[in-house]
Amino acid sequence: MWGEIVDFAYWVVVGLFLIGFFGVLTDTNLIKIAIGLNIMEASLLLLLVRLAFSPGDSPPIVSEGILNYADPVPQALTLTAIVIGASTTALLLSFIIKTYKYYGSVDLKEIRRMER
Amino acid sequence: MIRKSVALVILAILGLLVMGGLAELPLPAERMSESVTSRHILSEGVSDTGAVNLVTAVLFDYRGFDTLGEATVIFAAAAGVVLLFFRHDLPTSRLGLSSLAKRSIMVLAPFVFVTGLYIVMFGHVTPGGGFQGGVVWATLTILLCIVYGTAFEWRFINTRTKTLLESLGAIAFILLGLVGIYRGDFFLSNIAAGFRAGVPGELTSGGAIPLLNLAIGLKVAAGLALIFYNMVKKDVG
Amino acid sequence: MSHLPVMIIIWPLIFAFLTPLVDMVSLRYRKHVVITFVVGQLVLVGLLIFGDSGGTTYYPLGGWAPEIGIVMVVDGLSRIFIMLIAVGTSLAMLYSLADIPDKESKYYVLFGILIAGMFGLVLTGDLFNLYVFIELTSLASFPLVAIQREGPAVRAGLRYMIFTVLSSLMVLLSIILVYGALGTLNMEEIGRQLVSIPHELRVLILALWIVGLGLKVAVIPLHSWLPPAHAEAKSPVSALLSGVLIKTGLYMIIRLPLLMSQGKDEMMIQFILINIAAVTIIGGHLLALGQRDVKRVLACSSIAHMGYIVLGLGIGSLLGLVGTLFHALNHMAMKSGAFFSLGQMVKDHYDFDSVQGKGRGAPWMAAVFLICCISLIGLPPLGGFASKWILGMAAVEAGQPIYAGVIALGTFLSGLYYANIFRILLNPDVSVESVKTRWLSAGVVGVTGFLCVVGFFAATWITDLIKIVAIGIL
Amino acid sequence: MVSFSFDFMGYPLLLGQVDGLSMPFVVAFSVIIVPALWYSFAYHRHRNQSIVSVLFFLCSLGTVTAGDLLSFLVFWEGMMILSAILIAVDTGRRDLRIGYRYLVVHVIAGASLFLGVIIQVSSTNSLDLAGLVPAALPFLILAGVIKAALIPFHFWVPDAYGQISPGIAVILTAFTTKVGVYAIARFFPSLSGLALLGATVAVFAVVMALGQRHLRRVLSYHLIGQIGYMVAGIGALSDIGVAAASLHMFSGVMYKGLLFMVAGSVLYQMKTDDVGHMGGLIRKMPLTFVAALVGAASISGLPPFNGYISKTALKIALQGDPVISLLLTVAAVLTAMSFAKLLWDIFLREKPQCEGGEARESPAVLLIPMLVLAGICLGTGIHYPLLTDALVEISIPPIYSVGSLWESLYPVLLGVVLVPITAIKLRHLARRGLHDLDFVFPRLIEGFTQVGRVTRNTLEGHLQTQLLIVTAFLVFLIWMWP
Amino acid sequence: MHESMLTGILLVFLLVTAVFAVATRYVLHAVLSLSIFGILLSVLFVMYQAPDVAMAEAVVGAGLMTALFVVTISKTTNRDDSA
Repeated sequence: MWGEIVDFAYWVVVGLFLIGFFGVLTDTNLIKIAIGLNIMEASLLLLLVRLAFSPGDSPPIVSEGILNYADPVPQALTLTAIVIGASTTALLLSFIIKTYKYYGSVDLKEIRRMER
Repeated sequence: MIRKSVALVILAILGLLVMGGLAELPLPAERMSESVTSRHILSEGVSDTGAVNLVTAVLFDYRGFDTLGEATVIFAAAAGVVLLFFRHDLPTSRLGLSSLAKRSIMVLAPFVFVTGLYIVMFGHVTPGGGFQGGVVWATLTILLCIVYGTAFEWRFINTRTKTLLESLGAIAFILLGLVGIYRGDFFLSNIAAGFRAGVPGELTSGGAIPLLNLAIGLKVAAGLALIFYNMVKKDVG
Repeated sequence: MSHLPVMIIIWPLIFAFLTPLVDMVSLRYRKHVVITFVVGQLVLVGLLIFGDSGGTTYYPLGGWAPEIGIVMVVDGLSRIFIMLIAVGTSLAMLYSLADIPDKESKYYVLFGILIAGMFGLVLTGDLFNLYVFIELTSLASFPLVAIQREGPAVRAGLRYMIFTVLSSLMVLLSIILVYGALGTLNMEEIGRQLVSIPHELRVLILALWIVGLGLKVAVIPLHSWLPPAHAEAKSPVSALLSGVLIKTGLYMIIRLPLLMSQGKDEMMIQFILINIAAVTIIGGHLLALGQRDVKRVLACSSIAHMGYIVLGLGIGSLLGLVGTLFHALNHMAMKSGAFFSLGQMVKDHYDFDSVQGKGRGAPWMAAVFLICCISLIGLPPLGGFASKWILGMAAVEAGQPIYAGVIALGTFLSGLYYANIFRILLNPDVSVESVKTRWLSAGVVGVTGFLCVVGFFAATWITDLIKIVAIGIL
Repeated sequence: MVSFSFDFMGYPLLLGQVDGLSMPFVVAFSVIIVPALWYSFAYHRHRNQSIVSVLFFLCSLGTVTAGDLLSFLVFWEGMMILSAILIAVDTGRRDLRIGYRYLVVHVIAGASLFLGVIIQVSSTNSLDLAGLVPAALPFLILAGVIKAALIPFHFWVPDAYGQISPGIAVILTAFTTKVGVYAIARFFPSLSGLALLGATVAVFAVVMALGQRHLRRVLSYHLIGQIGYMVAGIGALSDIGVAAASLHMFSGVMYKGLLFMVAGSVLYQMKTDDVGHMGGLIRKMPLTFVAALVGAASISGLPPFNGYISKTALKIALQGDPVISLLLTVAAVLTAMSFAKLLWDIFLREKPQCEGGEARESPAVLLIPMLVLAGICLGTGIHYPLLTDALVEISIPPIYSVGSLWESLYPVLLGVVLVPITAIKLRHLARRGLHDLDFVFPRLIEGFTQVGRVTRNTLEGHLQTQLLIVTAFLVFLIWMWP
Repeated sequence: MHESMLTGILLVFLLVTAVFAVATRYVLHAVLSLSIFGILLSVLFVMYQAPDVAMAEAVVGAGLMTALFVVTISKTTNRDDSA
């Protein structure tokens, strides 16, 4: 099943994904949840860029005398993913500010108690 | 406490399973060799679109529809934030930082603006493009907000101009796309729709890509500035 | 070469981008802009569906070949969903003209972007473009849920957002893995080559698709964001979310896991879907039975009805798919009708105590609400029965009568809580002053009631249409 | 009967198919609707209510004349919705809980019929009514038993008909349970033990009737008793069993309608339903007393009335098994006893302090339908070939022979004689009142709502617990993938 | 060989900052750690020959996100404890 593990980077991608996920699952502070989600997105970006790169490539700017380039398509996808991640986080943070305005706290436990 | 340990166990298993899947991915070089898309773009990218920077070529020509969708994502996020903080504009009258900071920022601001312009306009030649340049402009407005206080920023670029810029940028993008249809080709066609490819490496090369870059740059800058301004302003509602 | 597929997506975008500019001029033009937009949208969709012959048409964006650029695919399945989205969103848009104050200009911007996103979802033939449109629809729907800007609405929006961002992450991971393995993003190409991916990776991708898209369809283990989100939102938004947005999740479940997997994988997916559906039907109805708030009851009944719809997929036969698509259409009409008429009867608080007797305030609205609820329970003279009949038949013909039993149990349970709602709405002891409804919203409510009735009497014609499409897909 | 077919998703629907079995039902429904509608409109003066009643009548006609399973199901559930609306919009009474419980019971019947029809249609791939697949039978039986209010599922009749206003009771009693009998006769007449079940229902219902204080609850239990007779008839092994049962159905519809109208007029005058507070009404309401007398006589099977005709036909059909006929005679005795007591308490007994003082004869507009129905009972009794030949074509020996006359007279005499003997016991029993298992059904609904509340607490937990469930589900999915 | 060693070190630092961002109790420290994370990620993208993405990540990840997070923190702490 494990074949040859291509590179340490894949381990880091999975590690970051788990760390972010752990933050989202266990932290009761909403901002920490936003940070967790951000870390998970970053891990996916890293995976995408890592898939585009193979050792000895050069950046996908066409110039004479260079034969193998990094794959431009995943890098374009990463750009789009970065911007989508940014806007999602911006909206999430404004939701958090709004929740604080109505519930006076950013902690999920207190919000639940407030709601009861 | 139990939730932490349960989460740890489940995430560990998830990590193992995902790692198992990742391990079966082919090597990037091997995948690139037999993938039709990247082989075509790498070989005929420059001749097709006239842009040297292949990432921007992919972003604004081969997969231009993605970029339109994604620009709308920023538009939606900005609209969402404005909707959430929907109170009449009330800029906080914070005085901003010390006069030293204000003086230095006044010197620095034009250079930041020009850098942003450079990134936007030369997107198809050097690394960069509409998004990165737009975000640089947005950070410029954020800088002004922090240093001079939101009151100054409100007078300098008030929200009406920001909304105007944002909408105009978006509509410009769509109009450039419709030119493709008008010229008988498909939506968002570039060279095939009669835009001049020009000499690769020059500023004027790349057909509609620089124009698209500019439209996206304006849009992203206005959108993110709007988001930041609405999040910062004192929420009366 | 008709540019219809692109124009259908661009038209709502133009509306969304122009609305802020029009509002800068003055708010009086809101009604005219919205009505021209809705008319334009219906014309475009009509042209696309009834214009050319059946078959699949491709629209390469930017003129690039399918495996290089992005291509749009219009086949039978997307035609049905385009019709569903067009009707659902037009009704919701017209209804919100009367329900949402005109100064909320960003509401209409987000509404337009949501419509564009849904059309894009259904039309695109490219995997990453599908992800961008998923992101677009989600981002546009979060603030719409929290438009009331009170505590519970914002909290519901936040909960909805965290769940959906998680689902988008899963979908994005699966797309990256697909590109990493196959090197292409064109969905038809992926459909052909998915089998060639090694077992462990393919299982991961399919599982991520099922859970990621399952979160959008709100089947039982992945449902808990739906009741607060659809209950706290205003009536047009909850009608739009319950009636239309969940169905786009269904479209993606058909398009991605189901159509792209073959042999053992497809059997496994159908096994998973049919069992999730059974749990969702019973769980959804029981959830609705335990609620103390009318809109939450309707939201939980949406979960149960998504169970019925996914059940048809799980059965996997031709009749099952016909039942799924027909029930999706029916549910859109019934649920939007229920939310619209409820919105006219009760204006603000929807919990059981403050809703006592409100039904007698607007008798005509109560009548349409009755029609929609009877159709939702699945009683004969209305559309809900027709699609449940097909699903039951499909379940028994596929050799699993137990799932027909689940449908019958569902009918009984939903009878329980809808009868309870009527007992509360028509409570004779509470004196209620009659509520005046504007002609536009009354018209919209009337149309939804009519759609419920048409669902039954025109059932033969509709199912033949769907059967042609379903044969094309399987 | 108009008969046209309408194609629904590939299956031809045949409406208006009248055959031997459904002819008596159609005739009975068409005859009873005129006086019932007249009485209901006169009683309530509520235009919408009458419109819904007409629709309800048409739906029940559609059910009885449905040529195939699907239209049968469509009209069956259409009847259910309309009757629920009828109860909900019932102006006479303020409480919707009755309508809620009524609807829930019938939704169970509807759902099980839906399941039975689906299994039947998908296995035989055709919609015709004959040739039932054993797999579909239990669900059809459940639907028929609930609708016809046989033993375990009879509690909704006293609960609903005992409390809704008479105007609506007259309409509902005439059609709902009779459609149940039609379903039993159509789908599973040859079910073993049906006759025994019918007989026990007849006896059980009449015993319960004796223990009730409220007039309408007594009549509801008698309604169940009569259904028991019909089911016993259907279950009888002889060929004329079903014909005798439909004969009894026809006469039952007539005199049950009459008795409910009498109860309605008494309630209209006395404003109360409690038999204990009535007495001496014979002087105030002579014509109503005459109608009551005709009704009571018909139901106990006294000679000149149609009850006697159908009861004798049933006796002939049930000659085969002595146990059933014995049970039916016991039931006849008890019925006679119960009605004798009723007539005595309400009309003949002198009760000085009862507040019957200002009761006047019921208005003419209410009396006319009562007297019409009394006339029908008498007419069909005397001119019985009208019934036995035109309706159901069964040849039976001369009805008015001495043997059969005595056969039906002695239980009535026995019943009447028993009333004074057990008067004290009866009064004590009436005061305490026999409680049926009415409490079962509200508890059932409460149980379901409780389960709903428990599901809600478990499935709508804390945000992060739900997120954990989602991740666990993903891990489970990947792990158990073959 | 040296740059694969460098990417290795960067990856390790990436993990460290991520763990610190999630583990720490103080939100402000977590946000700062997040912005370091963003910069490290941007440098890593440069190492992986993706300059466009590196620039975008630098500006958005390190610049904009940090600004937004700090604004959120300032607006969600009641005025009495901060200056």
